[in-house]
Amino acid sequence: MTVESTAARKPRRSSKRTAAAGAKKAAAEPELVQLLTPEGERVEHPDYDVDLSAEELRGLYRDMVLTRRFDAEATALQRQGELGLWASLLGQEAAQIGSGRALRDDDYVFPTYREHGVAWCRGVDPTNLLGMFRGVNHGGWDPNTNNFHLYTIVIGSQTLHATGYAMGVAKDGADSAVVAYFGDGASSQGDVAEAFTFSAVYNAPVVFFCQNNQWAISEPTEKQMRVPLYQRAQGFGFPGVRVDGNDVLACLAVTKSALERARRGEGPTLVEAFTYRMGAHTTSDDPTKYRADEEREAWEAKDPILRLRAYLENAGHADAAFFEELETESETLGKRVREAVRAMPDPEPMAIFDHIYADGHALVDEERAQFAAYQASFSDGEGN
Amino acid sequence: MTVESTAARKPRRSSKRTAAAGAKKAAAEPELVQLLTPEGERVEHPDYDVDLSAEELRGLYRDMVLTRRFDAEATALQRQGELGLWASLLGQEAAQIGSGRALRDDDYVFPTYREHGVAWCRGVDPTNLLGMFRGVNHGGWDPNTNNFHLYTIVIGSQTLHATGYAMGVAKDGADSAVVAYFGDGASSQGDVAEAFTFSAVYNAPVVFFCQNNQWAISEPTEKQMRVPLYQRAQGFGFPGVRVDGNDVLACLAVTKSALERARRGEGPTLVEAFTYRMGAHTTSDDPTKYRADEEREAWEAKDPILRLRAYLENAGHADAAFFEELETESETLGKRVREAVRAMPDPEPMAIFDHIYADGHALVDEERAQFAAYQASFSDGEGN
Amino acid sequence: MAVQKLPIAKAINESLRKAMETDPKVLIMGEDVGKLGGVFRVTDGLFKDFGEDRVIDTPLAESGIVGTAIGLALRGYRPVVEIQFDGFVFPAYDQIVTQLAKMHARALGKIKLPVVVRIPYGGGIGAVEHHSESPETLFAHVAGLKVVSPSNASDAYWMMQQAIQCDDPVIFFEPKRRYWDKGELDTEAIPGPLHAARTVRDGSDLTLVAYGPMVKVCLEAAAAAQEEGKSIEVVDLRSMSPIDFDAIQASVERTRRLVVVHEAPVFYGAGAEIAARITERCFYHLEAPVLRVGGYHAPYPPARLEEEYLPGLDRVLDAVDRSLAY
Amino acid sequence: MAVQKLPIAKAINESLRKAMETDPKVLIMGEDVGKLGGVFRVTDGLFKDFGEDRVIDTPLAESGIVGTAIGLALRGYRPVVEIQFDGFVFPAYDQIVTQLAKMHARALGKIKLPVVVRIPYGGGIGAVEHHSESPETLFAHVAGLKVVSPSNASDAYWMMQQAIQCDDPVIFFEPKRRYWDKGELDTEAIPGPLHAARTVRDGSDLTLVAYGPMVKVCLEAAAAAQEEGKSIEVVDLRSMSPIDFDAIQASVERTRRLVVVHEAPVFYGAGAEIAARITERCFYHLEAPVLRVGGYHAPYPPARLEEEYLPGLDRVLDAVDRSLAY
Ligand SMILES: Cc1ncc(C[n+]2csc(CCOP(=O)(O)OP(=O)(O)O)c2C)c(N)n1
Ligand SMILES: Cc1ncc(C[n+]2csc(CCOP(=O)(O)OP(=O)(O)O)c2C)c(N)n1
Ligand SMILES: [Mg+2]
Ligand SMILES: [Mg+2]
Repeated sequence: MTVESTAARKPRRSSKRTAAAGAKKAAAEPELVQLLTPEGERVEHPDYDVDLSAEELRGLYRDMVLTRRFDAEATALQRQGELGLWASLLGQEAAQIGSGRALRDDDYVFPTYREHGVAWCRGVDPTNLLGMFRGVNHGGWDPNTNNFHLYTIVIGSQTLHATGYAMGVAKDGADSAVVAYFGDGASSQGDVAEAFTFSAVYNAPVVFFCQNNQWAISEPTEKQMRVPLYQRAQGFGFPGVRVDGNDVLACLAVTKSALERARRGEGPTLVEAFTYRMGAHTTSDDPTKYRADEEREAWEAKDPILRLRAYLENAGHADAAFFEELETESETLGKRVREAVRAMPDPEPMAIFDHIYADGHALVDEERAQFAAYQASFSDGEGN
Repeated sequence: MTVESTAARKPRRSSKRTAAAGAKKAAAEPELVQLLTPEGERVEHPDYDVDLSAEELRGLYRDMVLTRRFDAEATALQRQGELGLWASLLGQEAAQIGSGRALRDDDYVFPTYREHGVAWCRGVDPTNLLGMFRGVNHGGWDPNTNNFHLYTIVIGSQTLHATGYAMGVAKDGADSAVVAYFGDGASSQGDVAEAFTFSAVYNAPVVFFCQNNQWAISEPTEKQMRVPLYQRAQGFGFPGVRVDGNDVLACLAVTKSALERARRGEGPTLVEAFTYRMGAHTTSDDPTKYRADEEREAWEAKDPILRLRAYLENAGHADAAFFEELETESETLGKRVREAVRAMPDPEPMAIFDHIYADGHALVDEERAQFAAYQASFSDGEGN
Repeated sequence: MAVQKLPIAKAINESLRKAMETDPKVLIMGEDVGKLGGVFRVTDGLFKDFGEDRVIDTPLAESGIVGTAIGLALRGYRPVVEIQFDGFVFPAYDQIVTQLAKMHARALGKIKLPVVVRIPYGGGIGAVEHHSESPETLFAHVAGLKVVSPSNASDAYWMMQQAIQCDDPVIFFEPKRRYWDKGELDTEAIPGPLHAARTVRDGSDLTLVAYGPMVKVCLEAAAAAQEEGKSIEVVDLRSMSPIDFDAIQASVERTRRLVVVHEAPVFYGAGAEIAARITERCFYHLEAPVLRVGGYHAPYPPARLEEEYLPGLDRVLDAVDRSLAY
Repeated sequence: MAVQKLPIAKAINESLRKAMETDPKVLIMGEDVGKLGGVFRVTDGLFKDFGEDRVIDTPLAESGIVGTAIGLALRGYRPVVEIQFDGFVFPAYDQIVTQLAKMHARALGKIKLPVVVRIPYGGGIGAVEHHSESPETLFAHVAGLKVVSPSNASDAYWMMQQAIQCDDPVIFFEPKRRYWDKGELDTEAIPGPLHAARTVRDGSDLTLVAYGPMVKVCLEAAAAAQEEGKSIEVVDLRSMSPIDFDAIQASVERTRRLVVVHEAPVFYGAGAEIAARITERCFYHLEAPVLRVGGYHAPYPPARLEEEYLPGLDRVLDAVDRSLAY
């Protein structure tokens, strides 16, 4: 077997453009796959391309706008006390929509806690995502309805679940693929390395999609790695590629290519989407304690939504009516989410004892009964 | 920071020789560093060299012969029921003596359970290694006497201890280095990847020395990895190099170079010593269940001791008297080990309660007292 | 013939084979479970007959083994995972406790994880460190897991059948020093419930509760006590989560004395839970406090000390005497 | 001035600062412990004052954190490791249980590992999954570890001082929902032993034993019971390994009734160990079985249910009443 790395062999054409866009970091990232510059200029890449109709392009734009709108609404709901916490995806819309729209229905996704855009692409009702952040459940959707697993909070764990699932797909002789999302910080977890090993050894049809948003709460990527993450794949025997995570077209193209590779039975790929966490880690976090405003400001110039908008407008793929309608749709979505969250009932206390076991457990039955009696002792006014 | 891999950039000169030596695997291992062919021919390598006197060369030979003799004695002692278990290093003498002799006294070693040759180089009395295999203790030496940590059985764990220790060395401003030994099977453990990450991020002066003996009990390396292990280092941001693990000179040269790199403050290196487990995994194992004799036979032609002997003889670095004396010394060592093991007393039962805590623990005191009283109840003839 | 006499290891092997024949979704995973048949040969012959697609030699990474087993279960498989020895389960502990145990609840029941984690456990085989531990408490404390241990060949066979059929994760502790103990197995019998305790010897003066490897010791102790005219009842717990407290209570209400025996350290061990709950249930029945016999608060000692460390016949009888002396 | 009033989080912060000033070998390690000062700000300001060489933001890998801390301890350092939340300690469990706990014994005492593992634990802060667990049993069962938890600012300060000075590994559970509770701290006092329980309220009718976050609840329960004419003694356990059984015994011999309270699940929890041992020690003194109040055998529930899940005043009082009714 030989070492493959599509990324390592790339000419540096597209990266020059990134550099030209004024991003200081770009010089250090020569292999960044890009199809759309921060200015919205469509550029070629020797290995990756997408061929999308104007309608499809508008679709991607719409996805990103609505996802951002939803995300902003959730942040607001947290401030209003409706949610206990929110993990914003602000800035990562392209990475999520690009990769999410590369998927087929029969593919399976294992997200972290921040993949609201991917959830959107999978057709998960956004309000369903809010239950766990509101504190009414630990995951409010059926993973099998949209082939979108529950959010995993313990970082890195889900990469193994994805790998196992992909091993099962291969056993079934299906040509579906699996995507495991994770962050730059999570890449340090042993589980992720074990997932790389298992997927390589079993040639599992899985795509490891890392959103390198350059921060893990307060820790910059230098605390996790010494060389760009995508290079790690090669040492495990599969290709790694770094893509401009703020370029929805490149993310779509690169993910699609990795998925096709998986479908062809060629095994795993690591995609590193180079992006930026524009907001706080979560609503509990205060980034002013550890990072400079300038960094964030530099990344504003690379905004994933603005760049696609510029392209749509310049290429005449969308007119003012489209943007206006989308604005209305956004507001409707915001309103719907707001109302749905406010209407979300607290779970019944007895739910503490639900679904601990599928086949029952005597102690749970006993404790449930005791709890019910105890609760009843209050409502009877006989509480002692 | 840039990706470095000394190994990846090597010309393939030496590897051709390996191939010429008739090893079928060599074709797949083009980057194997070699200084001494299986036939005992001294060859050049563009990046690695050793300059040893005849005496030093004889010293390496002596180390390997005595280590093998000790190992054989231990295997025999296990068969005789004096040891509960033995993990033989047969075939791995060059990897262990070569790397072990590259060390300075102030360097620190974290072994697995098979590094009897390294222990020998560190000056640990071989009989001390046998206590845990006899079942009289879990590790019979003071790690700080010879800067040689206790054997670690749980595979991979010690790579993190080595990394932490190396971080401490760096904090102290010392120019010592640390070596973590581990096996091809252990390379799959998440801990090893985390050790790579920590050592890379903190630029710790540690050398990861993997003896790829191609088997992890019954599992061949294909069950652990898809590409040669040394390549993994590059993706973590430090160099990896594959060395002929049956070539004591190459192992010495490559380890020395990695140690010097560490001393210079350039951080970790992964050395993969490509070798072969000639015996069973341990005395409990039965390799006929899972591997073909032919494989083992092919590796006999690459024996690390025979090849150095051929070189010593051909180059006139050792005479018959040397080999004879060494034979006598071997027998003496064997006898000494045999006698020492047989004389090794069982621990006192009360030792169960020793050294559980450094600063004491009330429950241990209580249980110790109860146990003493219980034991006494028998010796008093009053046992009830 | 449905009734045969065979050792525990072989009974588990037969049970795995049966499960694999019955349900194509059953997989075997672990280190050396393939060609070698496992270091204890519990999976012997399965690789040959079912192939590498169903009997999977994994990379040496326990977290990876359990983590991918979870993924396979999500895809509809029923993995039976082997952890090579008790002391090597801890790298997988996070996946077991945080993912395997909780995913069904996290998904409000929409996910089921029928994963069996087999762990040969306990001492008495003269092994080196990490090969003789009894970590069952560390799993039984965790909601979402079921924890069982057979003490004989018939239970080994049937409990494994039931564990594999169970839609919950089951931690299946195999008493490794009893692997070679033979017992009768009727493969056409109708087994009792997986989590029911079983009275394996009737008695009236005191109840001994044990599970796994200690059942045999307790039976021997009961026999020895019999010679001294003491009638000891022995209950094989079989399940450490849930615990069949009703069965223990019923016994203790008759015998009025209880000694719990296990290899695991006494401190925070299963004996504590049983003592606490039975004392609450049988407060007015108990003539003596529930006594516990088990491991010390110490790392499992080197092999040459294990005879002293392991609770043996004499220590059980000592506790019986102390209880009867109340 | 030596006496000040400050919250628990700040008391730990002061204690860490003091230890770092006193001993240059003391290091702080963990995720976000540097510039951010930890997600609870317990290490606030230390990075600024001691620099990145002594306050180490680590890669996000808990096994790596504890594993390298062991290596640093072998080199002569005294690392104080922060695990960000209770539910994230499990990736480090293998290193803690198999290495940190056992290395001193393995080396026949020739190695000491003075490592403190700080774990903010318990619920009550409205957090998402994995941020509210009480896993202390899973550490207390393991020989080689010491396990403690302060309930107030003064203990937080002094117990941390003692934990860092201790030559054994100490798992230091910090009651996160009490981080902001203020208490008096005299930094010139002479502290009692690390592992001694403390009677925090005298009483004669019943003893409540609790630790960490539940001490406050028990004090409130005792106050409420007082109004009903019941005199409740409250013992702050402080140490879950070792347990100061002598102190509990002394109290129970007077009050003749015991209720143990903790957030951790009751099943196989600390209450079981205390009930079993105290029942054995005080068999003829107890008027009622030792009762336990704690978490259910369930994953910690979503935040909106934690009020119901956590043992509160009423559940403690309910147990007190049940005990007194015997
Ligand atoms: C095992 C584990 N340790 C610690 C945490 C606490 N934690 C939650 S998110 C986070 C940072 C993760 O960073 P990254 O992987 O880069 O993802 P991002 O949040 O940037 O999307 C940390 C430390 C956790 N969830 N799991
Ligand atoms: C965590 C863990 N899992 C399983 C084992 C059991 N075990 C002992 S040695 C071994 C094989 C190790 O192979 P390798 O790392 O290649 O080293 P080698 O024995 O070949 O020197 C296994 C699986 C262990 N010691 N630790
Ligand atoms: Mg990040
Ligand atoms: Mg090997």
